Order: sequence, then C-alpha cells, then structure tokens
Amino acid sequence: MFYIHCPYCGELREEEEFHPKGQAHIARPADPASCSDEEWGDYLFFRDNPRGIHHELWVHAVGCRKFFNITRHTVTYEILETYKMGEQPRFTAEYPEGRPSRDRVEPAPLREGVRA
Amino acid sequence: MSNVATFDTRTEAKIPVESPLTYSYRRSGAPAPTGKSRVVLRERPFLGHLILRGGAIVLDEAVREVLGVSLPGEPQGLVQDADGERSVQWLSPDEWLVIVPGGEEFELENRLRAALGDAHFAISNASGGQTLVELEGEAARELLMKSVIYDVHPSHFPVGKGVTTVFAKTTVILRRPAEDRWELVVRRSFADYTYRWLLDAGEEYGIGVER
Amino acid sequence: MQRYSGFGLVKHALSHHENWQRQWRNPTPKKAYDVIIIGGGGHGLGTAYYLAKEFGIKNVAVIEKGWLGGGNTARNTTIVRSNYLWDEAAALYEHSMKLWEGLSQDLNYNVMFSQRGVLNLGHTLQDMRDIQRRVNANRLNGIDGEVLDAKGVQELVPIMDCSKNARYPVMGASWQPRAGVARHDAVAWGFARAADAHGVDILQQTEVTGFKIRDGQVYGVHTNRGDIEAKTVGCVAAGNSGVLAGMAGLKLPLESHPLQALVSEPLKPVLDTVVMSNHVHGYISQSDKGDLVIGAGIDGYNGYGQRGSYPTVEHTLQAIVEMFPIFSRVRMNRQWGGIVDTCPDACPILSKTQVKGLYFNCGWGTGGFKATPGSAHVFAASLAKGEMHPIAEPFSIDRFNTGALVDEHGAAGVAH
Amino acid sequence: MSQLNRLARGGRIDRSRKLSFTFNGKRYQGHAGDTLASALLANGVDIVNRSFKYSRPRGIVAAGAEEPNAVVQLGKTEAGQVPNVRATQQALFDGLEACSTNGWPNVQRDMMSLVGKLGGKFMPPGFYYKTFMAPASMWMTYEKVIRKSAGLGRSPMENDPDIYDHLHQHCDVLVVGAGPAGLAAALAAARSGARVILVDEQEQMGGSLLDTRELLDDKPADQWVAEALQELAGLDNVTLLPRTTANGYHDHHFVTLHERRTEHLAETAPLKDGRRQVRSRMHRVRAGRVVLATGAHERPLVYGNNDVPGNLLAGAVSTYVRRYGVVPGKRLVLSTSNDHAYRAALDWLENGCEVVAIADARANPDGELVEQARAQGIRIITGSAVIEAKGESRVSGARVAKVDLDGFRVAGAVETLDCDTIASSGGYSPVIHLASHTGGRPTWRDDILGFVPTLVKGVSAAGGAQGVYATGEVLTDGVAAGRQAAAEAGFEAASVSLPQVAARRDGAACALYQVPHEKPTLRAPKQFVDLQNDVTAAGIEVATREGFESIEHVKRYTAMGFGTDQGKLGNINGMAIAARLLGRSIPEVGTTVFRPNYTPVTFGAIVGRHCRELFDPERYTAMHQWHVEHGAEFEDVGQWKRPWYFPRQVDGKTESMFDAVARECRAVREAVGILDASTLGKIDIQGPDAREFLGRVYTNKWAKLAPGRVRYGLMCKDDGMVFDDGTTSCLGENHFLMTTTTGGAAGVLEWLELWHQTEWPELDVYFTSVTDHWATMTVTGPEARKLMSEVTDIDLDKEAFKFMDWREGSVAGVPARVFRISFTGELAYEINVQANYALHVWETLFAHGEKYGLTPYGTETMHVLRAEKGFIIAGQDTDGSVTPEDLGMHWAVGYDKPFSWIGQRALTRPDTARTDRKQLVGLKPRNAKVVLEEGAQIVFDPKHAIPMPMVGHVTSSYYSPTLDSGFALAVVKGGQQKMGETVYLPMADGQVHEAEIVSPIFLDPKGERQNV
Repeated sequence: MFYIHCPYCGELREEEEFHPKGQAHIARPADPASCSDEEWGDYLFFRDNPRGIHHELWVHAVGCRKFFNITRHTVTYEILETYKMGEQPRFTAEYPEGRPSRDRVEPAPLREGVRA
Repeated sequence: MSNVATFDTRTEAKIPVESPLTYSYRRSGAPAPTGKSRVVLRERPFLGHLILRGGAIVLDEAVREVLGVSLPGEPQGLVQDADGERSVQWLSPDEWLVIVPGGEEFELENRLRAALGDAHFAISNASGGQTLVELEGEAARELLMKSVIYDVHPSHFPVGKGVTTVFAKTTVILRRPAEDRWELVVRRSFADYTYRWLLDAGEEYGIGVER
Repeated sequence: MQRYSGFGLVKHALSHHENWQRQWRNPTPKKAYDVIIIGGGGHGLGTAYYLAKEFGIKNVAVIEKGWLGGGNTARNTTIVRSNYLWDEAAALYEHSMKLWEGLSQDLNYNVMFSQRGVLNLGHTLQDMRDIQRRVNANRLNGIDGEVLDAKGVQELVPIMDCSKNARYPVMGASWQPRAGVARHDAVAWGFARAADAHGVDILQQTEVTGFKIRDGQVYGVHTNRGDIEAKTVGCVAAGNSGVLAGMAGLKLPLESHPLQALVSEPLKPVLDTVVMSNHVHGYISQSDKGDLVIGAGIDGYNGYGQRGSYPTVEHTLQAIVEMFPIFSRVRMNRQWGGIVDTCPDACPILSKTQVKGLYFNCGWGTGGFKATPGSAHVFAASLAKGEMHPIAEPFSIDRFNTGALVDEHGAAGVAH
Repeated sequence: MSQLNRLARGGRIDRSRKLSFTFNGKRYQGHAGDTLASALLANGVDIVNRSFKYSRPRGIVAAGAEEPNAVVQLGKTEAGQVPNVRATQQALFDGLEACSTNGWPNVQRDMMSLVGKLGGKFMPPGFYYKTFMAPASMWMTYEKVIRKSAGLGRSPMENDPDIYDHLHQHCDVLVVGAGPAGLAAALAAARSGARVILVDEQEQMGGSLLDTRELLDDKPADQWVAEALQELAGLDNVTLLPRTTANGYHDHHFVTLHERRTEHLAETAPLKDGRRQVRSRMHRVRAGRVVLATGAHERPLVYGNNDVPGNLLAGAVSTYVRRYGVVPGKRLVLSTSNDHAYRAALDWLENGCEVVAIADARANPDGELVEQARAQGIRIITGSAVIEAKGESRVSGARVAKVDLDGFRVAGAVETLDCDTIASSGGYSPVIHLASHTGGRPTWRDDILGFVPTLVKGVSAAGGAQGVYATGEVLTDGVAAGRQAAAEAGFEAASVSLPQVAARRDGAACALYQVPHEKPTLRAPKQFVDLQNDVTAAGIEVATREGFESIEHVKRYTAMGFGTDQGKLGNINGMAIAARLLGRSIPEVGTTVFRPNYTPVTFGAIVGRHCRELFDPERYTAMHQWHVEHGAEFEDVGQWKRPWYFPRQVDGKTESMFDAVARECRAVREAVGILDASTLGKIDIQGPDAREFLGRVYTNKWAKLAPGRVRYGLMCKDDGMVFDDGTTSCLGENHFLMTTTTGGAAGVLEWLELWHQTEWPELDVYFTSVTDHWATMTVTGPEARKLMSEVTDIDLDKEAFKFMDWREGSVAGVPARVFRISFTGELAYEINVQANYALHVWETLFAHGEKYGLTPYGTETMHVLRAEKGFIIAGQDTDGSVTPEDLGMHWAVGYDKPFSWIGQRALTRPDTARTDRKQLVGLKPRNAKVVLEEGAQIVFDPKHAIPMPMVGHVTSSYYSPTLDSGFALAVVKGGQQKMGETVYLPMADGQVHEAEIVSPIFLDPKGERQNV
C-alpha cells in the first residue's frame, strides 16, 4: 500500500485517501470536431502501459480533493515524485535518474488531460 | 456580490430542530459518562459552518478584517479566535472551513462578501449538513487510532492542526483545537454510522456521551 | 505420448514409478517455424495445440520467457462460466464452455473441470434487474441459467447469511449449473503435453526482445536465444501484451493492473458451489484440497509487481465474512497477485494488427482463465486461415475507433 | 495424570499453576507457560495427527511457526471452534479442548491409513491428473469421494461471538522479532528517541535467548532479556507487542501485525471489567524504517521414515528441554550436518536421559560443542547420518550409515541403533519471508547454505535473518541495524553497551539435505520433504523425470510448500533435491518466493470492526426517524437507506407492496403525495464562468437560463454515453444549484473538479457539495398547491410561480427554497430547507395535509410515476452504452453550442451514429394484465431457433393504477422508427408475451398536469 506525498497538502498520506485516475497528460484535443475517428478513439482509449516509469493522474479524494500527477515505477512501485497540475515530471523513461536540473523545461500547457 | 443569491437558512423563530445525532441517541442510546470513562463524546450541534473558496491572499485580507484572525495559509492549519469560539481551517489550497457560533454564519457571509467585492471567490453555507463531535479523555487518541488512518501522535498532530482523512469507511475532518480535545466534523448523513462506530470502538474505554 | 489411465498408474506403481516419460520436451529452438506463439500460458499453449491438432500446422513454437503456465494461468481463482450478457461475449465464452466439457478426455489429462455451478448474487433492485436481463439473454443464446430468489439461494448454500439482517441482504441470484471450476495448472500442463506430442516446440526461459518486421509484414522475433523466424506470430502474453505491442510499434487500449486472490487454510468441505457477489464485492469457492479460494478486487493503478494494495484484501474479506459470518474464525493462509490486462469495455482483443501476420490475443482482464480453450481455439483458427474466426471478429481493435464496444462492465463487474 | 516426560526442574513454566486440558477426548495436565505442544509432549502423546495423503501417524516436529504436523482443531463450543491451530504456538489455558483434524475412527487407529498403505504406491505426485477421466460423466462422482479427504480442520457452523479491531500505527522504526538481534536493535533505536514498535510472535519476548546455553555477562541470557524489556517498557516512545506476528509486508513499509490478545486465555475472549475484549487486533503499521530480526528456521534432514513420531528438529528438542522442562523421549540419536545442533544432545544428556549417538555427516567435526560432547562421553559417528527411522507409531530405532555426500550413496555398513527419538539438523534458513513480500528476490549464499533477503530501501535485516548466527555477533548486528534505522529516520544514534558473550569456535557445516539410502530414492522408504502435504523425495524425483524442471513447477506438481506452514520446513530441502536431480545448483533451480501471510491470520482480524452493523455506512436523511416510525420498507440506493414504500396496517395485516404502491400512485395522481428526495446530490456552483462550465459538461444549452429558472440537463462522458442527469437552477447570474442522481452525487462532483482542475482551470468557478445541508421534500399532486398555500408565504399563483421556476420564502416558518419541478408529471413543489428543521417542516406538512389525503410515497411509486411520463432513471434505463439520441432526447442536445461539449464528438463515430441503435421506447403489453419482467429480452421473431436474435430489453416495467395496465420502458433496435409494431418477449416459463412499441410517454404527453 502506497504512501503518497500530496503536493498540495505537502505531506505523505495513506493510499486510501487517494484514487488513481489513469495515465497523466492525456490532453483533450483542442478541436474535437476536426479529429478523425482514429484520433478520437486514441484520446479516449489508447494508453501507454509501460513496465517501468509511468506518469499517472491521481486525486486526493479524501483530503484536499486536488488532482495531481505521480511518477511511479510500475514494477517496484517506487514513487519517484509527485507534482502539481501544470508541472512537468523530473523523472521520465528518458531520464530515469531525474532530469538534469539545468535542463529546464517549459511549463506544461494548461490542458492537463482527463480520462473519459 | 449581487450575481450570487445569498440566503439565510436559519430562522430566529422557535422552531424545533434536530441535530444530526438526534436520531442516533434514540436508536443507539447515549451511555452517560462515569468515573471510569476514559473517553467522552460530545456533539456541538447547530454551529455555523461556511465553506470558503478562493485565493489565499484575497481571502486572508477579508477574513482578518471580518473575523479578526488570519487565514491559515499553510496546509493542515487551524486557527481560532481568542476564546476558541470561531475557527478557520485549511481544507485545500483554495478551500477553508469556517465554524462560528450558530446564527453568526449568515451575517459573516454577508460581511465577507462585502469585503471581497468583485474578487473571484465562493462561500457556501453547510451548517445543516455537518456537525461537530468532540472527543476528550486519556483514551481519545487511541480511539482515534482505531478509527482514522491518519497519524494522530502528538509529534505529528500538534494542537492547531486539522486534516480531512478516512474515518472507518467514511470521511471526517479531524482537528485538534486543544491539548486534550479533538474535534470531528462529520457529514449529517454519515453521523449515525460515525456515532455507532465510536460507541463500538470506544466500549473498551468505557466511552460516555455528554448531552 | 504415454497414455494416462488408472491402469497405467498401477503398472507404473509396480515399476516404482521409474518409467514415467517427460510430459514435454525441452527442445532447442529451430531457425524457423510456420507459426510462433508468444506466451506459454493456457491460451498460448492451447492455441499451439489446436493449430496442430485441428489445422494440421505442427511446425509451431511456443515462446515463454519464464516457465510454462507461470503467469495468470497459475494465479487465478479458476472459475469457469459463460453467462455473459452481450451476444458476442456469450458466444465466445460458451464456445469455451463446450470445449471445457470434453477437455480432460481430449487432452488425456484430467483438468478437473468441476461443474459445481456458479451463483452471481443480487443485493439491490438494480442487481436483480441486471440478473434477469442477463439470464434472459443467456437463455435465448442457448446458455443454461436461471434466476433464483433468496430462498433458492439459501437452499443451494445453507451456510450463507441470506437473512434480512445483512447490510445488503441477498435478494436473489443468477445460477449457472454448468459453470464451475477447473484445476488451473493442469490446463497449462495438459495443453503443453498434448501440443508437444503433436510436435510443437515449447521454448521455456526464452524471452522475446523484439520483432522482425519488413514492409509491414512480420517475419520473426528476436529472443535471448537468438532470432527465430515465422511469418505468422500470435501474441498471447497476458500481463505483458502492452510491452510486446510497444516492441512492434503498436499501442493497445490496455492497462495492466494487479488482481489479488487469497486462500484460507484447508478446511473440511462446507461450500460446494461458487458464489460471486458484485455488490458486496467478493467471490469464493472451495477447492478439492479444502482451501477457500477467494478473489479480491482489481487495484486501480497500473502495476506489474504481482502484488496489490492491502485494503483490497481487507474489503474482500469483509465481503466474505458479511456473506458467510461463520468464516470469521477461519484463517487466511496466503495471498498473491496476478497482472491483468484490462480493456475499456471489459472484453478481450482478438485481432489482426497493422503489421501483417502479427496477431494479438489479449485484454482478458479478470476473465481469461474461463476462456482458455475457446480463446485458444478461435485464435488458432484465425492464425491458420489468416482471417479472424467469426466468434473472434467482434473483438477487433477497430472497435475502439468505431465505438462498437461490447461493454460487459454492467454485467460483469466482478468478471472472474 | 502424570506428566511422564516433565522434568522436575528447569524451564520457564510455572509448576505451581496446573492447567488441565483435553486432547482427543482425553484429559491431561500441563503448566502455565506451556504451549499445547509442550504439554502434549510432557504427557507422552506421540501421535497428534494423521497425514493428508497417506494417513500416516504424525507427531510434533518443531517448537514454533514452522510446525507442519501438530495442526489441531481447537474448541469446546461450536461457535468457538478454531480450525488448524498449530499446537506449538497455542499457549495452554485451563479447560482447553483440542482434537486431531484427521483420523477415523481416531487418530491412533485410522482406517484411512490402510488406504494410505495399500494405495500410497498408486498415488505418485499428480496422479489425479492421470486418471478419473473415464467416463467423462463420472468425474463429479470421483470428485465427491476425493473431497471427502480434503481439508484439515473444520469451519465453525455458528457465528463468531468474538470481536476484532484495527489500530492504525505509525512509527519511525519497526523491529520485527524480539530475539537478541531485535532486542538490541530496539534498544538502539529507542534510546535515540525514535518512535519504535517491537513485535514478536511468541508468548514471551527473547527468542533464542530463552533457551540458549550461552551466558550473557556470565548470567543466564534471559536475565538480560528481562532487563532490556524492562527498559523498553519504560519508554514512552516504544510500543511492545508480544503474541503479535508481522504477517505481511506491503509497499512503502506498510506492515500488518496480527496481535492475538485473548487466544492464550480462552477459546472465546473473556469479559474484562464487564466489557467485551477484542480477540485479535490488526495493527496497520506505516513504518519509516524496518529492521527484520526474524531469526532462522532449522532444516530437518530428509531420510527414510523421517515422519514417524519421535523425529524432531534438533533445535526443537533443546527448546522443549530448556524452555518447557520437557524431555520428549528417553534415548536420543542426533543426526546433524553442523555444530550448533550438538546442543540438543548436551541438553538431553544434562537432564539425565541417554544420548545413544550423534551421527555427524562431516568427516572431522572439531568445533567447541563437538569437543564438549566428546568430553561428556557421547559417541560420535563421523561421516555418517541416520538414513532411516524404524518404528510406526513411535521411533524404535535409527539406521545409521556412512554416507558419501558427493556420490550421494551409502558408503558403509548400516548400524541400527536402539532409540525412541531422532533429532536432526541440516542447517539453518534465514527467515526471509517478510523481505520477500516486498518483491525482492532472495539470493543464495554458499557460505551459510541458505537464502538471504534482498532488501528494498529502508529495510535492514539483522542477526539470523541475514545468516549471522553467533550470539555475540547477532547482538552487535542488531545494535548496528537499530542505530542505522534511527539515524535514517532522522534521530541521533544512541550508544548501547552490549553484554559480553563468550565467543565460540564452530566448525564449518556441510551441505546435507536428503540423506542417501541403500536403495534408490524411488524404492527407498518414504523420505518426507513436506510433511503436511506428504511430499517425498521420490515425488520430487518423479516430477523432475516428467519434465517439471523449474522449482515452481515442482512445487505445483507435488504441492510442496502449499500447506499452512508454507514450506518453512521443507522448501529448501525440496529445492536441493530437485537441484541434485537436475544437475544444477540450488539458485539455478529457482528461488523461493514467499507471499503474505507469514503465518495464517484470522479472517475476523483482517475484517476488524467492518462487519455486521458496521459493514458499510448507512446514510440517513433528516426524516429517517419518521419513515421508520411509519413502517417504511427501505431500499438500498448506494449507501442511502431510502423509503421504498409505506405499507399500511389494514385489519392487523400489512398491506402488500403491490397494494401500497397502487395506493401511493393514486394519491399522487388524484390528491397529493410527498417524497423524501433529500438523497439527490446537490452542488453549489459559483463564479463568473459557471454558466460556460455548465454548457461544457451538459449536453444542452445554459446560456440563457435566467435567475429564478430551472432546467433539466443530461451529462455524458466523452464517449458520448449518458452517465448522469438532473436539474440545475439559476440562483443568480453567477450562481447555480446542480442536482445529481442519488448514486451519482460524489462521482459528478469529482467529475466537475476533474475537468476544472485539469482541462479548464482558466474558468472561474467553484463547486461545493451541499447535499447534506438541504433536506428536500417533494409535494406533488393536484392538491399540492392547496396544501402549500397553507404553509408558505410564497406566491403560488401559477403565473407568479411557473413550472420550472424556483422561489424562496418560508415553509412552515422555516426559510426555504421551493422548486417547481416535477418528476411525477403532476403539479409539484420541491421544498428545500436546512436539514436541522426538516422533520418539523415534514410533520407540519402532514398536520395540514391530512385533509387533502397527503400520502408519503417511496422510491417504487416514484419509479412508476416517472415511468408513466417516460422520464428515465440513469443507471436503470441507461447502462453506459446509451447516447442522448438513443433516449430520444434530441431536445436536450445542443449541437450548435460554440464549445464541443463533453460527449459531442463521439456521437458521430460510425457505430454511435447508426440510426438502428437500441433506442428507448414504451412497450404496451397486448394483455393489459401482464407486467413485463424487467430485464426481459425482446425479439422480433419468437419462433427463431436458439440462439434467437435479441433486439433489446425491458429497462423499467410496472403496473400503472392510472392506466390500469402494465406498461414498460425498453430499448429496442431502431425502435423509434417502429412505433405501433409488435415485439415478443419469450420468458423462462415458456410464455411469450406480446407488446406494442409505443411512445415512452404514457400519460399526459403535453405536460398539462404539471403545468397547472
């Protein structure tokens, strides 16, 4: 059972206070009408399912009720980081040890994405 | 703000009222505290409960002006006024719970709205939807350990802290306003379950109910 | 293949069991096969078996990265039923059920398919509506089943609390008498032995590390034991399908989640049927060894760790003790987790892909074991003919773009 | 009864306190401090059980959690029965009753043993896979017979009288095991100020120090234990949990501790101060750091007939002698591969019994203990081992021979020694179970001949748990682990001065698992590896011959390690045997993966208080008391208890549901009824962008809804499927009150937050649940206005207060918001008041309403009335596969809204856009008396052979007292284009109902009744 650092509450809290909401950073297409059926199907259903580092959307349901993202290893279940909406992960499949700090990244677009 | 409909749901008229635990007392009884009670439960019904939503900086100014206490800006913060009758608790980065003596809430809402003017905020009255349950006594902490998943050890839960967390199979807002007193803010529809749970788990400590 | 029988046992006993043959060989990989099956679980071994037996394709390799039958085949709660709601799913699972009914004899391996019946309990009015809907559909699809009231349930399972005092009293149930349980390991071993006898090479401890694809056509795989070629490759690797798809540059609508199960200590038999409840969320049967075999829920997050969160186990046992208060003093011996690939509509994927010759059989979620022979059979037919078998057709990947989902969530809930 | 094997002195039992107990119907006596096992041994009880497969007599082998044989049924009363209690871990209490779990007619003379003896030959591993196949129809019969021999103990058949609970613990350092390593670690961590929990599964803390021969600071070791425990008990930051097993290690250092609080006192928990006591308690511990000081298990040697009672682990012999004052025999032969086991012989000898010989598999054993044994005159037969035990119900001799370990053969003459007890030791396996739970694969170490744990961050192992065995080193190791854990948790390490332990020179052990026999394994007497599951070395050999080469295969094929002891005793031996047969090393054959639980845990303890009345919350409205008093039957809707219907007492009889619902329906259609609608979700929405937000999450338009007005809305997910509905009222230009379905309340609020927080944070809007703040009562029916006019100051004039308006005012003297919305099709007022006043308002309405025939109605009547109007219930008429168009609710879809609202895009996908989808229609049974079954499947051609193509199903169906007819809502393929056509509903009883497809609006299609 996970012990999750809520970036809004600023402390570690029990997994029972949270709900997982699937893969993070699935932005809703800005113009749905111009999407093909394939693109819309992709947005609705197709997900990364890595054995390794994964970015996930969680909600602190019994707590501050805020959504945030977790970078977690799907085999060891180690949580590498949690971060607020609008922030980018430091740990990625490309940078499993963490992105070099000087390699600053642009803030994420406002649209963070949900799961239908 | 005229674009929002405020409404005083309380009346000064003599109308019979029922607190969320009224039914529970009838159904499950309320064992009176005895000398052997290591924990005592007490409902503080009919208080004014307001939910404040908005940015901390904007709200802080208004709350200080109207209530005379500063808005707890840090997570899990709980502040009270001098006599402990009024409190403001951090619930989330843009959400606070204000509890005041019953009857003050509507005027408070109006004064806050006036102070906040055109800012983006929201105030919702939740007074009928929740109640405050106090636990006191040497076994109060252990009773809480049976019930909530949050760490209630004094080193982790000092006076002046409050959290929303899991209580048995429901949710509770748990606060520690004083060394020897804990408060549970309980939703009305879950109050009976919470009460029965506390009586059951508190049996070991000879729990008593003050009415 | 050495034929098994009671007489054979006696004969072997007299020679101190010194003459038993290997149940399957441990071959060296050939350079090329007609068909490669990736995944040596029940579905994969079954696919190879039916390819060889029914379609005459015997030059087949089954590639397994660990030991055969070591994935979900070895980790499930062994429930077999076919009372699915939608026509497409019902056809698939009933096809499987019919194969289960003769499987021990077909394989000459006792898979202990025990048709002790499955109850799906209803605890609310909506549960009962759903049950009636499903049983009516089953009946018109030729699948056995009836709706029982609380009294009928109590007669079948005297030790269950069917009283009104329960938090969510039992209002009734659906009852499929032909459903039941089977011995999970035996299914993998039986298929392996029979496939091996037909000449199929089962390559254990062999891990696929990539696909060989040219001009949109697959022609082999890379493995830790060298390259192996074949123009037809079927992926049947529950818990690993997403990773394999990634190697082929494909994305699947799958998420892999932990699914937990647990057993009690062995007890003298007290429960002869399988009891499942969506609403209080738990299911239970008692094995021939006496263990209560109990299914816990699926954890909501992705995980390949073969373990889940403890509260899931707590909730499951709360449900079991709510239904069977007499089990409160019984003890839980062991828990474990499997990895289930879940699809958005709780139905599997049996499909061609954009890569010619590369097929996927995956996404069984929590319901794969019961489908083993049926899935294997229609998948084998599809690989053999290069066209999806009519029963497999509705389960193509395309449905996630067209919207033609086969949504079993409402009916399946606990889909084991 | 005399305790013939009890020593006159020594041990940690209290000889002044005599406890009587019953085993298999015979009365015995033991002492306080005994386990059931030590008391049975004291009384000379050899046979405690019969084995599972061969029904062979079995005795006690071990002294702790690893015991495979002494698994008994405990309990005097039916409700107090406990199956499968390990006698070695059950403290003796006065009046304890236990019996063997197998053996008929009794464990001494078991009829099944004949089957075992004669049939055993025909039961190689996996024999059941190879037979019982013909004829196919017979399997269920075979299985019935097989099931007769299933199981160990039995379930109680009455409900558990005991209670259980959970305690949520948090600590900086959790130390598992209170032997020398654990005590030292706990002292070190505790002195640093860290919050420490020290847990131990035994009755008394101290572990191996409770029976060691060694001295600490020249004093008996248990004195140091007592001092350490005294110090720990005096510290506020330390929690000591004896009789508590760390049974599961979950992610991120979440460990479950199963504390048995009363099992040592009685079979059911006795009252304490007149109050119930918790029988066992699960501590759910979130630890910062964990020290595993779980020690090691001794491995027995695998030799012929090693299961005959009188074969024990060497360490168990020492424990029984030194801790319990019991010598379980007279004449001992010890067979060992290591020095440590010699202490069993020394302990035995010192207590006046005879040590016949020690067979040591090593050619030249020369450690200190060996020298001591020599000095005592014990005969040591080197290079040898016991190859076979003699005897049936008790050991009567040991066959000893020289063994060639490399060649795996007997290398000399066999000597038969006369003895009644054989102790064996094949070395020690670190207890790595908990580390294994976290997913770490253990690694084999040749130097200690055992697996050591692979540890995740934050866990350390100390002492025996990582293969450190010498007491002095174990203590040092423990201190280091405790200090490090405390330091990592942020505490300044404290110093601990340890007692002096004389260093002992031990010779190297040799690797010995299965002992060779003169005959090949398949022909030799049975050499048991897993005693509980009757797995033999021969069985493992057959498995490997058949191609089961991975240890996982071997385990599954033979069932090795699947018993209640989970292979604690036998797994490594089994792996070693498989390795030898396959010509591989042990780690090449596999590793051993343990899962929770370490030892079995009572379901009740895992369930805790979450059972019976507290299984799941029951949510009540503010009027619940009234409903109960007025005889309501309740329906479970989510966690809510809602009145389903209100049967009346007529002539002393309770009205039937059918009659009650018909009466309630008529009351609403003809007079006035009242419904408690408080359970509907209510969300207060404020902010300048509230209106825009509504337009995005609802399918219909919200741009023009004026303050004072109410509108119905449908919500879809982005796949275009309906998932909730309700009305939303415009309270102010920037202020809305949304209602949701009862079951959907929490989900909808989270849904709104999700979109706001992740996709549209630029929209200025806040959502707050006010569900519990308001109590809602719906007053509906032709007389509603009259009734309302008596209790409210709101102008009820139909022009001043129109349908789909809301107004505020007072009702029964209480401030109220009243909404003119209708779910019945009748004139209706939905009154919202603060819940604390609700009962007063409700009762006032009844005080005024009696003359109008005010009738309370429940959810069933609500369902009938709304269905007559064709109003859907999300979740009943929809199932996640239904679009707004499928529902015929085109009027509630705004295709030309500027923003592509949630669900819009998906509606044009090929399958979603089909015009022949299943669509909501009304069904009128041709026979008006028929009420179609909800869930009935619909076909066009009832004569079609099975499988019969189904075109839809009935979603809602009722008898309408107003129409005096059955009627239904259904989804039918292309139904909206098939009005007037006939469909068929073939039922289970063979009847085929006919029905006409009609509009789903059965009553007042123009809506005149609600608009009056």
